[in-house]
Amino acid sequence: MAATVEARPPDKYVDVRTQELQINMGPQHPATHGVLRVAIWADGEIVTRAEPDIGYLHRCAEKIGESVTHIQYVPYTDRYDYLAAMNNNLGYCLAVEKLAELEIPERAEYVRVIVSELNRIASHLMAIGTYGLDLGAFTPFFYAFREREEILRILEWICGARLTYNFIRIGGVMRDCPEGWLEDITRFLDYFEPRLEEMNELLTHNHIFVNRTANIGVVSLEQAVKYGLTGPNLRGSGMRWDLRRDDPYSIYDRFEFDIPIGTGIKGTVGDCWDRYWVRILEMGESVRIIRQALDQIPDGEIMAKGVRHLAFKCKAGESYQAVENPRGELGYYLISEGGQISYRSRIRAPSFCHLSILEEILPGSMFGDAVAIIGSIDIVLGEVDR
Amino acid sequence: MERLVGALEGLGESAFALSLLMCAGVVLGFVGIWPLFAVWLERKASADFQSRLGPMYVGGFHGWLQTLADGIKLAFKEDLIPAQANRVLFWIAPAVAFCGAFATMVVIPIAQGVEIVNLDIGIFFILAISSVGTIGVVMAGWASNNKWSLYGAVREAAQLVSYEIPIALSLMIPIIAVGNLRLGHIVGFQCAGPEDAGFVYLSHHGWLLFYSPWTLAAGLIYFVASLAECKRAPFDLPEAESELVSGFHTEYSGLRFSFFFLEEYVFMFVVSIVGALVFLGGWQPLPFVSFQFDNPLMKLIGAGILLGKAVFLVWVQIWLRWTLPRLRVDQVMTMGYKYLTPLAMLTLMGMALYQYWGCRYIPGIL
Amino acid sequence: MNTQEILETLNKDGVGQGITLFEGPKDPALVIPADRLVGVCEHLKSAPSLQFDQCILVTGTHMTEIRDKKTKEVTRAEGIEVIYHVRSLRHRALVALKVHLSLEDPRVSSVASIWPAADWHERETYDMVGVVFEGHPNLKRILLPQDWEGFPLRKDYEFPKEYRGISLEVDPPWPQQ
Amino acid sequence: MGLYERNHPDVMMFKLERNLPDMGLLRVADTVINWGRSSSLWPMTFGIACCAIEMMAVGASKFDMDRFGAGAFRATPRQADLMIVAGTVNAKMAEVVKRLYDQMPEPKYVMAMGACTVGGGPYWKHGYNVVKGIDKFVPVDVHVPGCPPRPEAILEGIRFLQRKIMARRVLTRGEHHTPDFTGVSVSPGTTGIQDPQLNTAPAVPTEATS
Repeated sequence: MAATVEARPPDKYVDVRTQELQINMGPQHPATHGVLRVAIWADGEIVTRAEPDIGYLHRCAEKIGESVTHIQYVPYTDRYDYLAAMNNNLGYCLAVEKLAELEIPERAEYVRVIVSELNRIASHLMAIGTYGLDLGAFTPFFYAFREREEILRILEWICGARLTYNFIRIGGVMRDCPEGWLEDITRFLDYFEPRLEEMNELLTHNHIFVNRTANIGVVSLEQAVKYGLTGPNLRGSGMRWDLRRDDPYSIYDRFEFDIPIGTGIKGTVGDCWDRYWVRILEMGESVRIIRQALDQIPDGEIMAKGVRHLAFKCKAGESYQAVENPRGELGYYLISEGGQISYRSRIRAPSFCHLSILEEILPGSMFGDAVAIIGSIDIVLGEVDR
Repeated sequence: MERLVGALEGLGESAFALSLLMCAGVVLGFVGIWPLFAVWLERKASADFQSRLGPMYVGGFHGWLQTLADGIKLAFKEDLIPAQANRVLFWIAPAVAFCGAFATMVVIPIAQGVEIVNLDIGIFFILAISSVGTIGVVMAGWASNNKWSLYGAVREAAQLVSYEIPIALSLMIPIIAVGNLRLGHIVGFQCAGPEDAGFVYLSHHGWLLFYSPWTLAAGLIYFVASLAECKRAPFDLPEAESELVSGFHTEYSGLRFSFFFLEEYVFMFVVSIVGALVFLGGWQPLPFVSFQFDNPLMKLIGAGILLGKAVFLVWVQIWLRWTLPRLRVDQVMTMGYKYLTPLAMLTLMGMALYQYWGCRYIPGIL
Repeated sequence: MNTQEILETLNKDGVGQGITLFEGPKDPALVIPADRLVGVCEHLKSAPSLQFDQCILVTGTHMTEIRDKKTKEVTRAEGIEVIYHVRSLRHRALVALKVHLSLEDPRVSSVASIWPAADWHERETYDMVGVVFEGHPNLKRILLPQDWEGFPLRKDYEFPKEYRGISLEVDPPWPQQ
Repeated sequence: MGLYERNHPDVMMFKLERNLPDMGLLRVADTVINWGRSSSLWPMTFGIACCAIEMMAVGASKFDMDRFGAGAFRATPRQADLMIVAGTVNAKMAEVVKRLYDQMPEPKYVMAMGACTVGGGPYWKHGYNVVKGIDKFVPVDVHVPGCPPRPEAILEGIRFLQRKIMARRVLTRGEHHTPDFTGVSVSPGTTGIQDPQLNTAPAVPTEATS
């Protein structure tokens, strides 16, 4: 702890001053999930201070938001949280639709829910896979990716892209479900549920994994609320808060699903394992939602009437619309003065808020734990830096 | 080697030097070829665990030349030395690390009576020389002038020091039974039979792993500790990729890096073959039924069996690496000092008492 | 609990002086005088009937001048608007607080001590729009490099040509005449 | 950079390179070296944005870049041969990318993956902060367009790079058109944390205990 001894004559005493080691972790580091940079001050293996440095992927999202038309901006939203592009599309489209007062056809709403929940599963798979990678378990990552590829195949089938979909459009969705698509989702869900068990056996209840994550990086509920944590990170700290239930958007109020929270099964409430476990359980809940949506999906139009895509104009006004992204509360705050272009488009990115808690929870942990903690809050740098 | 010297007696005084060179050539050749196979095995095995294919195209059949291509590439890659690194230490560190691993090969008998040096302190020699590699790693970490490397080196030093104890203690346990440090004698003990035994016979003691509960425990302790000695997962902290970028060899490139690479795989082989010799009966294929391995053909078969056992143990190491997450550094220490070392001491004591109270006088009993 | 009710509660608690209700076409907001922001925010957080414990978003917007097309009267003065979105998890309510600042000297007290989540949001607002948050523990650029010039989200921002020797301009893919 | 010495004298290899006459045996040696280099392109674990996810997908089960010998992702630039610049490079990141490129030992290859690295991509017009194409500061061997490119496209890029390497001369004299970017300097500077020790040369670990 940087115990500085008063300077003494060097010929009589051995100088035993110790010094904190300053380490620069990132932007190119295997465990930073992109281009996050964390400056770490460490006393041996113990982290004494940490300072995240972001902005290495700043891509001018908000400037572009006020420079291009609403329709043109939808593809950009894909690229902010590129692991959950559908959810981002949904958030932005809902925000614009709220301003434009559009009525969305039933079928489009159901397709939106199905694709967003599929994408949520894909995103959580990625989160737990890379989390395993952070802790040195390589194989779960590949298994997660194998399952994720199946989801990508389904999404690719309906919209032609693997990662950046631009599928949910203002006023509805891009196109109707292809023949056999809905049945294929059912097939996938039947395949996927046992795989979740496999993942639990391989990683979740692995003794080493539990030892590495339980009681590590504990975020108390008070801290979580203070630092604006949302999504699985807030739920991992024991708060039953989900915008899908607490501020329902789209048609989420029609589905029955549980909101899993961290209960400290393996350690303390709000530790890394709880956050991880919430994600695993949420995938199961998403499967439930998709199954219900597949049962209920009606026939009909997929695009609202009267949306002229080439000259889509919004009414003047300002509105904040939040959706439950896989990572937390994704909000779009739009100020429109009428016309095709927003006056201001502000994005509330969940990962941005989550990162700010690192300064609070990293100190005192060991170096290996620091990696585990950064992995457990599941950040996407595209969203942090925008 | 003595026999080789004898065979080359006609050459006069240079016979010793020549046989030395030949032995060195054999060891080096093996050390050069083994990693080619081991790395390929590791890549293919890991691919299999991860539902991938692994190298497929290089060299045609299932990428069997993949490692050779890697080697050529590494050999012809620029050799960077960071400007602020300690040049001398940086230069010799890989060599020291590598020597530590491959010098142990000289005492390993590959078949009955086929070894380079039949050293009377065989196991001690292996334990002592294999620790030299650690010095190389620490030198590399220190000389690189990189904080990640330094972390890796310090972790390596701490880990190796703590795991030397259980590994040495667990090797003492079979020695209590055998009463000899020569590796050849240890195998001989495991296939000792009646004087007038035929080609196939029931051995008195069987494999040392099944000799007594204490040796079984010792075998397991040895395996776990040897994982830590080879820096293999779940103890791969010195080069923990997601934490320390590449650990102690972060600054190494090209050929020098490949030396660390070779060292790791050669050392994996060494601990595996020692395990096979000491606990798994060496070249004896079955636990309690022994064969006479005295003619050259049988010796060749025996060598094949021994290599097979060693490769199997290496494969188990690979299997564990691609399955388990990594331990944290304090957990590694806890494991070493709180569990493995006391356990090894307890086992040692148990074995000593077991031997003392008569079990050694009842031949053939477990 | 909607914005109107929150304003009534604030008035009832005696901290509502100067706060007006902004009623746009969509979301309403509370317009708070810049010098009273911290007091109101503290009350919003601590009062048991309010308990706005989570700061969701801090937005800075450069509002350009708008004149009526016919009368040429200024209907909206040029300035910077800082909008705080605050959520009460207990009461499931979301409220937007607006502060109007001048463009020349956009200064407002920081609320990072009340809601630590606002820390990074305020830094970003400073980075993008140039609002100075007084009393902020660590006010410096967060997304852009420290030596970046200008505030990109101002409407009059001009894109830089290069940064530290790297051109930020587009090379046209076609040969230039 | 001044931090890392290039072409150190004890690397005889680089003295020999491209200076030997065009002889049959040396041409064979060239082929063998090129074969080794092209069959073992170790990429660096270095993802920036969306493309990084596709890069990971290429390494993962379905596509498996390891089939071509290019699957051994190395975390340190010192051991990597191929830098896949996967994602938008902005002004703050450019310095880091250039530095990583400088840290890689020769021979090194760069793949510009995705529209952003090829020419700014969707950010070419309003991205005040985005470098429109990484070939402004590092030499690029393969451009793989797409936003993000499909994994098949990356595999094709790898195959393309392998063919390109096979056509090179290593020891013998031959035509070379390697762009020289040594003059392009991205001045290293503080980008976030104002701490000289973190941003410039790594501190000598011995100084504290000496």
